[in-house]
Amino acid sequence: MSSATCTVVTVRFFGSLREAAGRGDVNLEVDDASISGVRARLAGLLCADGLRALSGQGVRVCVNQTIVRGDVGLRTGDEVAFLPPVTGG
Amino acid sequence: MSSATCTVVTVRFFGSLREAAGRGDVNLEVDDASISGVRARLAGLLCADGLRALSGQGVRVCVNQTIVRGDVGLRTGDEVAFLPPVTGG
Amino acid sequence: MHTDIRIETADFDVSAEWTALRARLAGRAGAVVAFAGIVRDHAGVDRVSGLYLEHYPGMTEASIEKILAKASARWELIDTVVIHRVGELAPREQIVLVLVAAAHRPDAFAACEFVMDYLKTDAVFWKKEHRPGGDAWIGATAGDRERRNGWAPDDG
Amino acid sequence: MHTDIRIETADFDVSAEWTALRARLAGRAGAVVAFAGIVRDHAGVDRVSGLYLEHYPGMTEASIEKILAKASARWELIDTVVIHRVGELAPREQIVLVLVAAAHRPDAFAACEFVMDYLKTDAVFWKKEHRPGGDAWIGATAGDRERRNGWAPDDG
Repeated sequence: MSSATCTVVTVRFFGSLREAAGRGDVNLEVDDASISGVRARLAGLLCADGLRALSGQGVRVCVNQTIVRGDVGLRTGDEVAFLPPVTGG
Repeated sequence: MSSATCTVVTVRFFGSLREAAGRGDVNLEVDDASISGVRARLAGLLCADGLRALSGQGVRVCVNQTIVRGDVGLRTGDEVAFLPPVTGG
Repeated sequence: MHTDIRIETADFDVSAEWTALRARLAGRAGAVVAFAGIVRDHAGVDRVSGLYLEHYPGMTEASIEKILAKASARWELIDTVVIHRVGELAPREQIVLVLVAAAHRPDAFAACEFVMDYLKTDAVFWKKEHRPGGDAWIGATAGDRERRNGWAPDDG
Repeated sequence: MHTDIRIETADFDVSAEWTALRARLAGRAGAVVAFAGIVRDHAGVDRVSGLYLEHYPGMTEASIEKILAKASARWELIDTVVIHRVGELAPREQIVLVLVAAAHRPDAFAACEFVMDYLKTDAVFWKKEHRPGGDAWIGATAGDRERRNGWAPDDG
């Protein structure tokens, strides 16, 4: 893939998803600049369990620290994060 | 009055009643060893306003730090206290 | 339950009390709630230049013990401290400290607020406000009584 | 309203925070409520040997800001501080501190408890318990969600 047509995003995993993904973050070049494009790219990177965990119950997806629903487009430099259910206090 | 037939009690006044009575406490010799006997004795000691205040709304009477209702008998050494409405915090 | 009730003229040190309480706690305590009451410089529209607080030694402590016993009958508490000042207090000075430690957060919050609400209506203190127009002895308000009565025995 | 939100690895000093808050208060503050959460040595029947807390820098602070904004829209608050630790925590260590100052006691109590209830369900943290049988990521419980949802917009 040529860098001219590629979008480079950072993908971050937190909590149980970080453990399931076996890493905290990864830079990805995606041809399809969208959440679904990121998921497709991750399929070649993560084990089946890790990939399944990203679609688990209560998992939310953020782009640049804002929760997004459904599929959204991405630009180079965007940060995509997968958040399992939160709890503080 | 002879000390043989007299009961000596301490009477204490708190808050607004202390100010109305013009004193915090007083030792009283009472012939009638009861709350009503104490009130009768105080009539000769306090000004009219002070006396009236002792029967004001919400005023409670204690004997030896326990609230009593109505008239009760007293013994030498007892502590009678007049408490206006309380508030802490 | 560890209980500490103190009536003092001197100011209290929340830091020291907090540290001492934490040192007493074993691993089952999950929550500490502290309330401190502070003298305000006004009451409604009136400026207040200070407070005078009076107590009845012995009876006052007993009235607070009764409040803490009620609280510990309702909630699972591990440690409670009540420090109440008396004498002359200027605006911004601390009046009262209530510290409650419990295994669980809801118990600690409820008990601390319960103790404060009961202190307002049931603790044996008398309070005089110094105002520009003169001094005024103040009692528990209707609102205070409403809050206290809101703790019906069966709503906790 | 003064607001301070900090996510820290190091332990916090309740004494220092309390003292700093009091120094900021003017004469209209009548009530300070503090809540500290402490790591317990058990969760239900399970022994817990520690916690690991993780956050998302930026997003976590924003999630707490949103909670404090909700609280200050509901109650008249003067000063709020939230300090939340992350990283490895042993039993008896402090996790979280919420400080609320207000003119009146009911506001301070309600807001502090509200903030804690929302931190449990809405703040962006992840929590792993170390247990003898292995580690477990834990989420907000049904009870936590119930408490949070109990703060319906119209019941305050």
